[in-house]
Amino acid sequence: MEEQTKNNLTAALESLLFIYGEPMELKKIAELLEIKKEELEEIINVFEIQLKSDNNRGLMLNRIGDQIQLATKPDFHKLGEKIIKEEIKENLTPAALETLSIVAYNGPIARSMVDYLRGVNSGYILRNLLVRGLVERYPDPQRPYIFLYNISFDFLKHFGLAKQEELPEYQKYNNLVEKFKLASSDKTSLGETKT
Amino acid sequence: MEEQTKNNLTAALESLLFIYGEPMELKKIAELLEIKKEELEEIINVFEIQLKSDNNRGLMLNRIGDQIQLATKPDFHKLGEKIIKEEIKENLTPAALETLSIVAYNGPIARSMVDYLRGVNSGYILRNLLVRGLVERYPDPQRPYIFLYNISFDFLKHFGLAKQEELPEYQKYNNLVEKFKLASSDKTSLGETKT
Amino acid sequence: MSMAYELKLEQFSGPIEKLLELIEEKKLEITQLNLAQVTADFLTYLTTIEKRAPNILADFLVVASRLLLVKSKALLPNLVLEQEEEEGIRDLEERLKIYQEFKAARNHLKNLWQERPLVFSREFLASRFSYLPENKSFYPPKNLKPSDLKNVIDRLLSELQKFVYETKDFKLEIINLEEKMREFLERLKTAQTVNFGKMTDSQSRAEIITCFLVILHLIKDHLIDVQQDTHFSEITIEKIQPRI
Repeated sequence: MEEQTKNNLTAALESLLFIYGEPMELKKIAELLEIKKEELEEIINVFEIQLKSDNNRGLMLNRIGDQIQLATKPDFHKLGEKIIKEEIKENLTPAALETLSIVAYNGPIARSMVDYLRGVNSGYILRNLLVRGLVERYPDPQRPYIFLYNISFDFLKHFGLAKQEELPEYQKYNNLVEKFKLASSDKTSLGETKT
Repeated sequence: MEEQTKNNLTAALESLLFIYGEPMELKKIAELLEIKKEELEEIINVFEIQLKSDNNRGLMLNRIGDQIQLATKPDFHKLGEKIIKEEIKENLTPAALETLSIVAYNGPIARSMVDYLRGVNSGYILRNLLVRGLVERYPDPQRPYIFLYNISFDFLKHFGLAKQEELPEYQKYNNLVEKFKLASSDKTSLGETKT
Repeated sequence: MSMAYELKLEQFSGPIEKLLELIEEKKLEITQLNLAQVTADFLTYLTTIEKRAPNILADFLVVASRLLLVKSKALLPNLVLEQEEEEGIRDLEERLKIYQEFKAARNHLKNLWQERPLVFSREFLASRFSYLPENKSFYPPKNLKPSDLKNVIDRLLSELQKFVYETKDFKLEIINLEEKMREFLERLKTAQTVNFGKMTDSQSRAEIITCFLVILHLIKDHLIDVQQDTHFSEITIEKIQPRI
């Protein structure tokens, strides 16, 4: 293999694993990069050594059978725990509280609708609530690429409630939002993404 | 700074941004890495150049104001599209393009200034851009009742740019409006509200 | 206001952009004389806005009123405008020039814009589980009660409600335009002349705008004539006698 191509393929492999996040089959990677599995093995070897030997790099390659995954080096696991603790110990921000109340009163609800009601993109905040276990999500049975969000069972239990409908004045606020939903129904099908 | 420490800090920065995923405030990063903000700026510079100049690397560093995020290089967008299959097509209507270009070349910018340049109330369009995640806003540190609008990291992703200043002829058009802003500052100070 | 309506609104350029478009269509430079030349076109465009995007009409009228001043100056060379009016015209000219220069920046965006992102990032804590202490995954905020959630959603929805109804009210008033025009012509039938000041005295902003629009329409259709005898004096609206 030429030096130039090999470089580009290492970079391609890095960006692929970065986006995907989870362990990925070698067969699938070879397909996506449009190379043979032997070539891929060669590139993986080079990449693995680069990551390991370079003190500038904070990442490493995990191999599990026929799968590989990009992950942080063990040296930085403490750092990861620190971020999580920081994020979790903080009380909810006003924006998070707003998002949570919409999901609590109107879940299951698509992200685009939360965005519309709040007037601002809420992807990161929903993800944050998800990580904290306050909110759950599952794919919309009607629309395969869209997730629906709802308040988690754990959180309801924490409040001492058996179901969402026991939230104060649930019916009133739920109806109000349903009205807004109808008014905006033309648009929600347009710009939705799976998040 | 010693060479060894600097290496470790670059690696720590990489793993931190890798774990966090979303854009991260410099202040927060400096706290987590237990270094001063000036030291962090230095490390960011080194990291940014490394990523850009090394053809082995598939990642780049995006920056808006005091936030940074790790992302894939635009060269690999076809790979990204193959993995992330859902529809994330965003089109720009005439009013959105008009408003977005003012924000892109002149953000952070107050709404009153956008209104004044376009000659029309831009509240709805800005809200729509916020909902679509192409624009972000935050309270003006000098005038807490006024919001400043700027482009978002998602905006950069649609252009494959690492920062706002990489927009073509950025300086020229930024200066153009800056001059105008100064000349008209007495007029716009009248009708401003937080919207 | 529904989202569909917002989407429609997004199809309209602002008044400065529109005016620039009209000037450039005729391959003219930005001068007061040329502004006077496109005034009629701008007024025609107003009717589109009035029908399809009434909530940005007021802003188009601000520009229209300045254009009318430019036009009257062109028609009546002896007309002396107030300093404020002169400044308004200069400001319009200035903004148009900036806008014209800025247009290249807008075209850069248009050409480089990709419907699908070119760059991808990771989700927040994409590999969260490996870092969660004690493998727990439920971290409720302290001191949060169900009633807090209720208070938050109550405030949020009332803000949204305000946003929706403000627009609705405005639309209703504008829709009455044709009725207003008939009413106004009725009054002219009996009075022959009407004073603008009297007509718009102690009326709401929306009503003054409506009156102004009525007048613009009627001038355009050559049904009325507007006169101002001396500077600062009352504007008189007169019905044009149809030629038989």
